Formats: sequence, C-alpha cells, structure tokens
Amino acid sequence: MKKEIQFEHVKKSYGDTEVVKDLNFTIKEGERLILLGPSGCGKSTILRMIAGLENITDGNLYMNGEKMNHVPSGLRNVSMVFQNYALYPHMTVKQNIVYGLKVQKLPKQEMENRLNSVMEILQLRGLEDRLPKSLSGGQRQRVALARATVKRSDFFLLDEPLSNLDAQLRESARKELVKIHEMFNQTIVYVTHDQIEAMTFADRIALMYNGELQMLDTPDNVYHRPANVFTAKFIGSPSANILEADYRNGWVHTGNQAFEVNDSWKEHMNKQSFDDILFGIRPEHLELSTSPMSNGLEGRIKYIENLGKSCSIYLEADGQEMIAVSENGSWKQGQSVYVRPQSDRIHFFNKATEKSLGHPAERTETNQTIEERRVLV
Amino acid sequence: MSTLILVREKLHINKENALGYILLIPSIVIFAVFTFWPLFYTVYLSFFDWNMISPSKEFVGLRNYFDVLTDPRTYQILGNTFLYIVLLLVINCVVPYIFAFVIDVVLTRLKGFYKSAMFLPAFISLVVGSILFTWILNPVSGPLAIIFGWVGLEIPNWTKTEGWIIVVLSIITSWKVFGYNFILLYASINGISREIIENARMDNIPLWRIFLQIILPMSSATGIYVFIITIVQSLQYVFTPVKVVSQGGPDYASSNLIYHAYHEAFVVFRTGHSATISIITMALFLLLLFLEFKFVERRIYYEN
Amino acid sequence: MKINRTAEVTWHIIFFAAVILLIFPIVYALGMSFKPLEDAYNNVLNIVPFQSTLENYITLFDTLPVLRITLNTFVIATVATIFKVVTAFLAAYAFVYFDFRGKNILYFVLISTIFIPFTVTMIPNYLIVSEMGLLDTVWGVILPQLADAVGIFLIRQSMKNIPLSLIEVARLDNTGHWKIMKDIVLPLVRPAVTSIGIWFFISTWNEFVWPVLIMKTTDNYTLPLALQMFISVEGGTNFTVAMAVSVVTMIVPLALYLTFQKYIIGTFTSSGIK
Amino acid sequence: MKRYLQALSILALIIFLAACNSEGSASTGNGEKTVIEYWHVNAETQGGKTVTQLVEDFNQQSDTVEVVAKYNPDMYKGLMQNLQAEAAAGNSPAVVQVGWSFLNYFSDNFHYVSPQTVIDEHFPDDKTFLQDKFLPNVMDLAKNGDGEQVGIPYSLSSPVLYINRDLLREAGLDENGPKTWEEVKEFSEVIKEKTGKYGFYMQEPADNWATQALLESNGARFITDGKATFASDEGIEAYQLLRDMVVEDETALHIGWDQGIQSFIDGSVAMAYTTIAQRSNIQSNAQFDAAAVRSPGWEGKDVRLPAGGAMLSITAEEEDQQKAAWEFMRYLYSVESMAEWTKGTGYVPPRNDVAEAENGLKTFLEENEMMSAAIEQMDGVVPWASFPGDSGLEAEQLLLDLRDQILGGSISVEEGLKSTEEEINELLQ
Repeated sequence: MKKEIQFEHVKKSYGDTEVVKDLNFTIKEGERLILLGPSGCGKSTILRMIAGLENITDGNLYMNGEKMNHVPSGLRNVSMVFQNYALYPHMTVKQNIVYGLKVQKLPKQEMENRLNSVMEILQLRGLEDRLPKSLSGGQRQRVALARATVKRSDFFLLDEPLSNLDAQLRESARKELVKIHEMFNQTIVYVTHDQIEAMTFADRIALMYNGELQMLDTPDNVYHRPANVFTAKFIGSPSANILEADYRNGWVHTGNQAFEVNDSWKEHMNKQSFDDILFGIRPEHLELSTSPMSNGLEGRIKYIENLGKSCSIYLEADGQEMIAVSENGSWKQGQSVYVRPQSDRIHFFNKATEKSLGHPAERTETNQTIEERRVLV
Repeated sequence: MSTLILVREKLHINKENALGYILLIPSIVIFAVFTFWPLFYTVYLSFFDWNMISPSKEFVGLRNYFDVLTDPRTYQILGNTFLYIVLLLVINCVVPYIFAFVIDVVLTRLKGFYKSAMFLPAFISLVVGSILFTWILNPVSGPLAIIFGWVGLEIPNWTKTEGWIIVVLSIITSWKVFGYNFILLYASINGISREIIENARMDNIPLWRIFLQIILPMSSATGIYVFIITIVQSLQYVFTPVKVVSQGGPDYASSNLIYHAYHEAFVVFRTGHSATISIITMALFLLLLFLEFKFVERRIYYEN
Repeated sequence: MKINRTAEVTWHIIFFAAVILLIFPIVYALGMSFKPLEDAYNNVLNIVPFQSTLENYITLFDTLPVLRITLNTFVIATVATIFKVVTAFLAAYAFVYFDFRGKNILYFVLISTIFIPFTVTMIPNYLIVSEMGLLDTVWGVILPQLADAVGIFLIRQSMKNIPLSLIEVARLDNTGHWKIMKDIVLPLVRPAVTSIGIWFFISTWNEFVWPVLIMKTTDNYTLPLALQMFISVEGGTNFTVAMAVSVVTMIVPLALYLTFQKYIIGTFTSSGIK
Repeated sequence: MKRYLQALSILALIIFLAACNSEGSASTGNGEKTVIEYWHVNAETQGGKTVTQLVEDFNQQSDTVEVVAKYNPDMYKGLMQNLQAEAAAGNSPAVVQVGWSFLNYFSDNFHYVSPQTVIDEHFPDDKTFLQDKFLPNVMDLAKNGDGEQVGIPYSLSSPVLYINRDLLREAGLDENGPKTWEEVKEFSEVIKEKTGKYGFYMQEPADNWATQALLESNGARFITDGKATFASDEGIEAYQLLRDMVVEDETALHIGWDQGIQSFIDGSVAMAYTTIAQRSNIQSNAQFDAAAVRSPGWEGKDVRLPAGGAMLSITAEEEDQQKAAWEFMRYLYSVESMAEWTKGTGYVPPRNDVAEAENGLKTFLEENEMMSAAIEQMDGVVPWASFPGDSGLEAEQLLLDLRDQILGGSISVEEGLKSTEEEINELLQ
C-alpha cells in the first residue's frame, strides 16, 4: 500500500462555522507537502484531522488507502511535532524521546539503537538527562523533532515547527529536517505561514485561504503561475502588484496609460473570455527607469524602503499604487519614474472570480523535478 | 449498507467516550447516594409537617414555605446572613488580597515568615478556635478584657449584643479561613509577570493604582473563586462558632440561614421548616453560582 | 521594589499585628494545656504557665484511649482523603479530556453540590449509614465523604492548564488513557492534587458534627469528639484538659504543616488554582 | 514502581485498619450477654468518670448483661437530637437520660416503657422497689402531663447561690449572703459601688430553669392546666427585678453560662445563681472564700425550685433488652451507686435513704458543705415546667428568645411576658 494521504470532499465545521471546505487532494508517498496560508485559514485543522486529533465533519480521509475517519490517533502511524514542542516538562530529554517507544513496548535494544541514532543526527548528545526547562529554544525544537523521529512512522506531521526560532536557527533546523527526511523518507506534511520555509522545503505547496485550497503545486509554479489573485499576492515579498485594468486588442489600459503585450500573450488572451480583468506583476519583474520607455508607465515615487541589498520603491501611477524593486540606491522620493512590466512575467485575472486567466504555453522558466530541487537545497 | 456503517461509526465514537462516563461513575454514585438523594428527600420533606420521629408525616403543601416566608424572623436571619457575608468578604477577601499584594509585591523582607505564619491557623480545628476565643474574649474576665482594662477601656458584651456578636463570630471564623484565602491570592498575584509591575513602577504609577488596575484584573480568576468560596464555605464554617459560642442568640441575632436550618431541625424539631429554609438557602446559592457563570466567568478569560 | 521607609515599617507593624492575632490562640492553647485549671481561671494573662504541669495530659490519657482515638481520626482522614482525591481526579480527567453528551450539564450538577448546606444531607445520610449497619464504625463516618466537588473543580482547573498538545502527543503514540493519567497528567497536576489532599485531610481530621452523630463507644471516637467530653455547660468545662485535647488534635496537622511547610506553601502556590 | 508499591501497601494497611475498627465494635456483643446501650450526657466534668466506672463495675458483676455507654455532647438537647436520628433510623438504645424540660416531648414522640411495667412483668421481687425507695413527690417529677410514669428520676439538681465571701466582706455585707431576691439586688448595688465588680450573675443556658425558680418563688406559675401563665403580676415583678439589675443598675452580668461561671471563679462577680452541679468546678478552682447558700426567696413567700437533672427512661423495644435495662437501672439506683453518682456529679440523690446511709453519703456531705444548701432545700422542689404537646419545644424556645429580648433591653418585661404567653398559648392549642 502506498503511504499516501487522500482527502475526499473533506469538510470540517465547528457549529455553523466551516473552517475547512470541501477538500480534495492527495499527498503523495514520500513527498514533502507544505500547507501554507495565513493564520486561521484552516491549515492546522487539516493537519490535526490527519493526526486524528479532530473529527472530520463530512467526507473521507484515506491513509495508506484505508479510510481513517474514525481510526484513533494512535493507530494512524503518524508522528507530529507541535508548534510549542509539547515536551513533557517532568521528563528528561531521554525520557521524552523514548516515552512513546516504551508505550509501544519496543524491545530494549531497538529502543537504544533508535535513541542513539537520533541523538547523533540531531546533536543532542550530552543533553540526555536535562529537563526541558533547562534547554534553549533550539534544543527543545530538536528534542521534539527527535521524539517524532524515533517513532519511524510513515507520516510525519509538523505544525509550524520552526516558528519559535530565530532566523539562523531556522535555517539549520530546516537542514536537519531535510536530513531526517532523506534518511527515513516519510510522507511529510508541514504547516507554516512562512513562505520562505515553504518555498525552500516543499516538494509541493498547498496554499490555503479561508478553509479553501487555493492552489496545490510545486513552489515554482506557485510563484510563477499563481492560480488566483490570492496566491499571487500571498507568495513573494514584497507582494505582487495587482492593478485594475482593461485589455483591448493587445493593449493593457491602466487608467490613462497603456502598454502592449507580446504576441504569445495576445494569442493566449484571444482564447479567453472575460469581462473585467485584473493585471498582476511582481515588483521584481518591473523595470525601472528615469527616462520614458516603450510600453512603460509613468509614475511618481512616494516612498523608498531600503533593504540593503535592494530597495522597495512605492510608486503611484494613474492613481493606483505599485511597488517595484531596484538594486540601484539612487532613487529619490518625489521623483518621476517609468516602469515597464517584463512582458513574459505578467499575469491576468478575471476580476469577478479572481482566477488566473492562464499563461501562454511557451513560458520560459524551467520546471524543476522534485529530485532536482532536492539536490539544490 | 451505508446506514450500517453510520451506526457503527456512531458506536465507535461512543466507545471512545465511554471511558469518560466510566471515570465519572464513582463520583456520580457517591453524590447520588449521599448528596442528591438527601437533597430530594429534603425537597420532599419541605412539603410536610414532621418532627422526624412520629410515624406519620402530614402533607401541608406549600404551607411551610408560606410560614417561613411570612415569618419576620426569616428576614432577620436573612439580614444576618448578608451581614456575615459582607463581613467575611471584607475580612477574608479584601484584606487578604491587600496583604498578599503588599507582601508579594511591595515588601522585600520576611515574606516567607508572613506566609507561613498566616497560613498556620488554617490547619487548626475551628471548634478548638471557638472555645479558645470564647475564653480569650470573655468581656469581663478574658485576657483581652483585662489588658483593655489597664487602659480604662471596656470590651462590649459581645455575646449578648446584637451586631457585635456577628462581628466577633465572623472574626473567629476568619481566624481559620483567612490563611487559606491569603495563600490562594498570594499564589495568583505571585504568578503575574514581574515585568508588568516593574513597567508600571517605571511609569511612576502609585501602588494603589497598580493594585486596582493591574493586580486586581490580572488575578481576577482566583479572586472570583475566593469570593464565591468565601460566601459559600464561610457561611458553613460560621456554623461551628455559632453552635459552640452563641447557639444563634441573643434572640437569633447571630443565626444565619444554615444555622437556622439546623436549629429548626435539631432544636425544635420542625423538619419541614428546616427543609424549607435549606431549599431557600440553596436557591440563593445557586442564584449566586448562576450569576457567577453568567457575568464573571466570561470576564476572566484574559488571564490565561 | 522600593517604597519609602515609613510605609514599609507601617506595613510590617500591620503584618506583625495580624500574625500575632492569628498565632496567639494556638500559643494560648498550648500554654493553657500545661496549667492547672485553677491557674487557668485565675491567671489568664500568663501564657507561659508559672507552674507547668502535665496533669492535664495525664488526666486525658487516663480517661480516654488517646492513641486509639488518634488512630481512628487518622484512618478516617486518610481514607476519606484518598477516596476524595481519586474520585475527583478521575472525574476531572473525564471533564477535561473527553467530549461526551451532557458533559456540561453533568459538570454543573456535580459542582452545584458545593452549594448544598450539610444540614440538608445530615439526617438522610444518617438513615443510610444506619440502614447499612455502619453506625459507630469508622466506615460510617467515612462513607458519605468519599467524593467532593471542590476537588473536582480545583483539579479540573489545574488540568486545564496543561497544554493539550502534551496529551495529543501521547495519543499519537497510542498511549492509553490510564497511562496518560499516570505518566503525564498526574505528575503535572501533582502540586494541585497534593494541596487539595492536604486540605481534605485537615478538614476531615477536624470534623466534628458528623462523627458525633455516628460514633458511640469511646474506642471509636475521633479527636474532636474527645474534646467534647471535657466541655459541659452544666458541670463546667474543664478548660485545661480541653486544651490538652486540642493540643493533641492540633499535633498532627501542625507537625504536618511545620515539617512540610515549604513544600505545602509551595504546592498551594504552584497548584495553579485559578 | 517502588514508590508505587509503597503507596499501595500503605493504602491497603489503612483500609485494613478501618475494616478492623468497624469489626471491633460490631463484635462487642460476644457470647451470651445481652448488649444494651446506655445514653448519657455526662461529660468528664459532670460525672463522666462515674458513668464509666459504674458501667464497668456493672459489666463485671453481671453475667447476663453488657452495657455500652454512649456520651452525648451538648447536654439533654444533644442527646435528644441523637435520639431523633436514631429513632428515624428505626433503632433505639435501651436506657436514656431525659432532661426534665424534654419530659413531655419525649413521652409524646418516643417509644418508651414505664419501668414499673418492666418490673411487674419480669422482676416480681422488685415490685415495691420504686415505692419503697423514692418519695412520691420525687417520683412525680418523672410523670408527664397525662400523669404517666415516663421514667425514674436519676439526677436531681437545684439552683443555689454561690457567693464570694471575700468580696462580700470587702463591700461590708453579710458574709452569709442574701436571703431574698430583694437583698440580692441591694447586695449587688453595694458590691458594684464598693468594689467595682459585678454583683450578680444568673445562669443563662439554653433552658428556663433558673428563670422558673425566680418567677415561681414569687408566686407566679409557668404552667397552669396545660396553659402558660407566667405573665402574672408576680411573674412580671420577679422578672423586672432581674432586668433592672442587668439593664438599669448594670450590677448583674448578662453573658453566656460558661463565661459567667468563668467570671465568678476569677472573682469578677460576687454572686452566681446556678446549679449545684457546678459545685466541684467552683470549689476546686476558686481562690477565694467561696460558699453555696440556699436559693433566695421572695420576702414572705415560699421558695419553689424546679428540679434540674434528668430521669432514666427505658426505650428498649425487645423484651430481653427491657429486662437487661432494668437490671442495669437497679444497679444504678443502689445506695452505693447513688452515692458514687452524687459524689461524681454533685447532684442530689433522688432516693430518700442515701444521704443518711453509712455506705451512702454521710461522710461526703459532712466534708462538702456546699452540698448541704442543695440537700436542705429539697423540700421546695417542684417539677420543671415542660410544655405539653407537639409545640412544647417551640414554646420553650420562645421563652429563651424572650430572655434575650428582656435582658438585652429591647422589650419591656410586661409587654414581653404577655405577648410571649399569648404566643405560647396559641401554639399549645
């Protein structure tokens, strides 16, 4: 049986409030799936339903091909890392890690082996007899990870496991997670609201909003081909520019200005039917210049945010706000500037449904395979 | 087929929860036999005229309620009860609150000593305390009266003076109750983060404001608990000194609802009246509980 | 925190006065128990007796099987405490970690028993105990005190302070409820359970209205009942022997308190009764 | 695990002990002996030791009966409470002490059997025991409103006036104390004036015994033909005197009983009007020249003193229990036992032949002067007013409430007595 998790019309509601609406998707064996979304979007609820900590209001959940709706947590072969780590405060590091194994009556030798190996991997040597309260945040996180790892379960669930760590620790913790996954190849479901974590760690991202799945795809596709306005805006920082616009005969009109799209876009757009559209472009895909450009829009700099390596430049064009990014530090507030969207990086959305109108077929960016990505991380 | 699965699923849920019921069984059984059965029996008795031993109980309908509610003495005792409540709240809620605050937040020395010493009487029998206080507070011959006598003061004849008797019995009760409440409140205040208080001190906020506007709201959950427990438990505690010292006298001036129920049942053996008074007392308590649930529980969420 | 010196001194004076008020009766009782009765009447002020005597204790031990009575009291208090704590713990666990039909109503009903005055339950309980043939027995005294809603309330409060994720982690390991109770919940609520246990023990130890009703023979007395033997309005109270009984009655709670003082205050402080 | 086991074994031990305890008491009925319960109110300071001794001695000499004594705290009221509970549960002891004020309530509500009935049925030899040994007016004390013999008088007490001779002398008063109530009032005034101490204290327990003595000696009657009649002119006059001392003159103490006695013993009050049962307490603890004198009367009137104390009544329901009860009682009423009883309690013996008997109290009385006041005034003893009917106890309670009202100064004597009398008579109908 494949170590898959399959949602079939899964719903979850508390009283009248639906927190998860009609969920349909499959998490593949050995995959690192990230559940991403702002707080309150239902991502943790999904994780907890997989763990069996929440009942499923409607629909079916399959794991390993078996229906799991009413299987108690303990029989689902999952391990979980909680945001607050949930370490038993009265047990030492070692007791914390082996407690679950003891409950499962694992042979002593096997227990020792597993303990030793995980202590090694997660660099917990020397901390065996400490109580959680005497550990640093990073150490606690590693103990929680170790406790989940020793179980060697098929499914590995993580609920914002890194959110209580500072930036540096996060990076190293991420590497440890990857290491663990490479060793045991569990199916990982990982909840976070941090898109960088998502982009770097995920095989696929499931982006949630308001209890609904917005998009489920590889990080590349989520970034480059957002399925809707929400995805476009949520992924990427600064957030994508979304402007009200008209599309007429190859020209995109924003207020009094307009620019022309390239031929493949024209061809693509001709096949779509729509009334009003929204035009989207990421700040990093805007070319910025002091002198007029063809297909450029004129605007005025309102505010500059210096990020060191680059600056975010807040502009106003035709009464709409836009953000651009530049590595050039010589911009001045109040200056008149011209911006030009890179024409193969633009997005169009149906204004009413906020759904993407799609992209021309011959997009240039490479679509990495999961294996390729993993080598890079 | 699908219905069968549904039923099975339902049963499965129940199986998970069955243990919950099982865990409650010991408590439920004990309460059912030793609390609820007596309670229903009391409700039943409140409709009868009976002296506990005669073989026949005379059904009198609501007459006991009518008798009790039209008896001016009931209102006197109700008044006493409220006086007790007010006094006990002041001595056992307000004072320990302030004490706990000052000892924990303001003082630097002797904290441990004060805690230990004030908690100590909570461990001693109230019967012993009552006997002792009767002796110590004898308005003519007690040590206190003698010491007062040196400076030409007289102790009021509290055992026979309306008002004073309630004050003194409340003090005796407080002797036992004070320390327990103090420790609870101390624990709660002690749990408030020091940063918040230090921050307030840096803003030069006076102590009384810190107490009222920071400590009080942040420890309100315990405060409410102590408040309720003071009202309910203390009234039951007061029973002991009333019985030992004054037997409700003079002329019911120190009786409260609980002692009066006892008096009716065991001194003049009017079971029906006693039951009626008990029921009324409980109704009042439940009203309090209800108010607490309705208004207070909601307000104290932010503590956790 | 800094306050000005006079304020601090004033507070210390107030607290000292309060401490004296609270401790004086205990010291006084102790002093009285070593005085001849005549002295107690005529020299009320000297708390430390001029001529101390063991006479009161001798009278007491001659009159009553004090050890036996102390043992009775101990057995009653211990058994009642254990039962109360265990039933309350189980009930609280059910209320916190299970979701079942009627839970809230049931909780409300059980908690409302705190509000039932004991006068309500006294006579019917006497009838039950008598019906069971347990009059004049230790079990007769213990039986109606096997459960206590205050315990349920306090232990539940304390359990609610345990992060739910701790239990969930254990559930994911397929840990049974009994094991979770024993290995996780109990150690974490131990301060609360201990402080409540101590409290139950002390109150049962000091109880007097109910044992008076149940016990008949001297051999079955509890200490507060023994105290009653020296109190009589008609024949005059033998105050000093009564104080000797009081001191004996106080010894166990006081010893408990003084020995484990730090621990007891600690558990009460950290029991998280909120 | 080890600690777990330890805890478990301790628990097991305790439960085992608890079980043993209950076992122990259940098996007191060993062998052939009939086990009966004797309920008394005698605290250690009030003859408790003597009860223990007598019961022990009886058990030793009897082959057929084993008595278990139960002490009931809080006097006759406390005993009555426990008896209520016991009766409600369908049980009963064999012999109980019933305080006089509960005479009617007891006989109306509890099952009892007249001692003479038991004697007639089972003990022909004792047929005339009661007639021979007790004076008829004493036996009458134990007759209820319907004239039935409910029990046999066991402890008789009467109120006497204890005086602090040192204080009287200091105030220049007759060291033999006042003879009349009028004198009591005068004495008190002088004492207050001369010594600054209180002059007088009259006992204030939860009954109206002393009040009855005060009022009836002045010619008032608490009960006439089953109706309350204390609010007569004589009654009002008598009560007024006490009230004036407390409220107007402030020469008399109005305070709880034990506190009042405490104040007498430590010399804060010169005279105390209370039961002879306090004799040993006062005698052994007062450090001044203390004496007991006869109860004061009213100028030119006969003293009427209600008998205090209790009777023994048989509440056993089964025949063998009743037989055993009488065997035990016969032992208690023997001259020797009676003498012990008197020595232990200070009560006046109800039997007519005990005081003079060599094996009785002869030497004891010679040595204890205070007793003589009580014995001498026995001819003035009348029954304790016990209101008949279901509401008797309520009536009693109303009088207690009245005492607080009058002595607390919240109501005038006349108004208080009259309205209370009316209220009681309404209740009694």
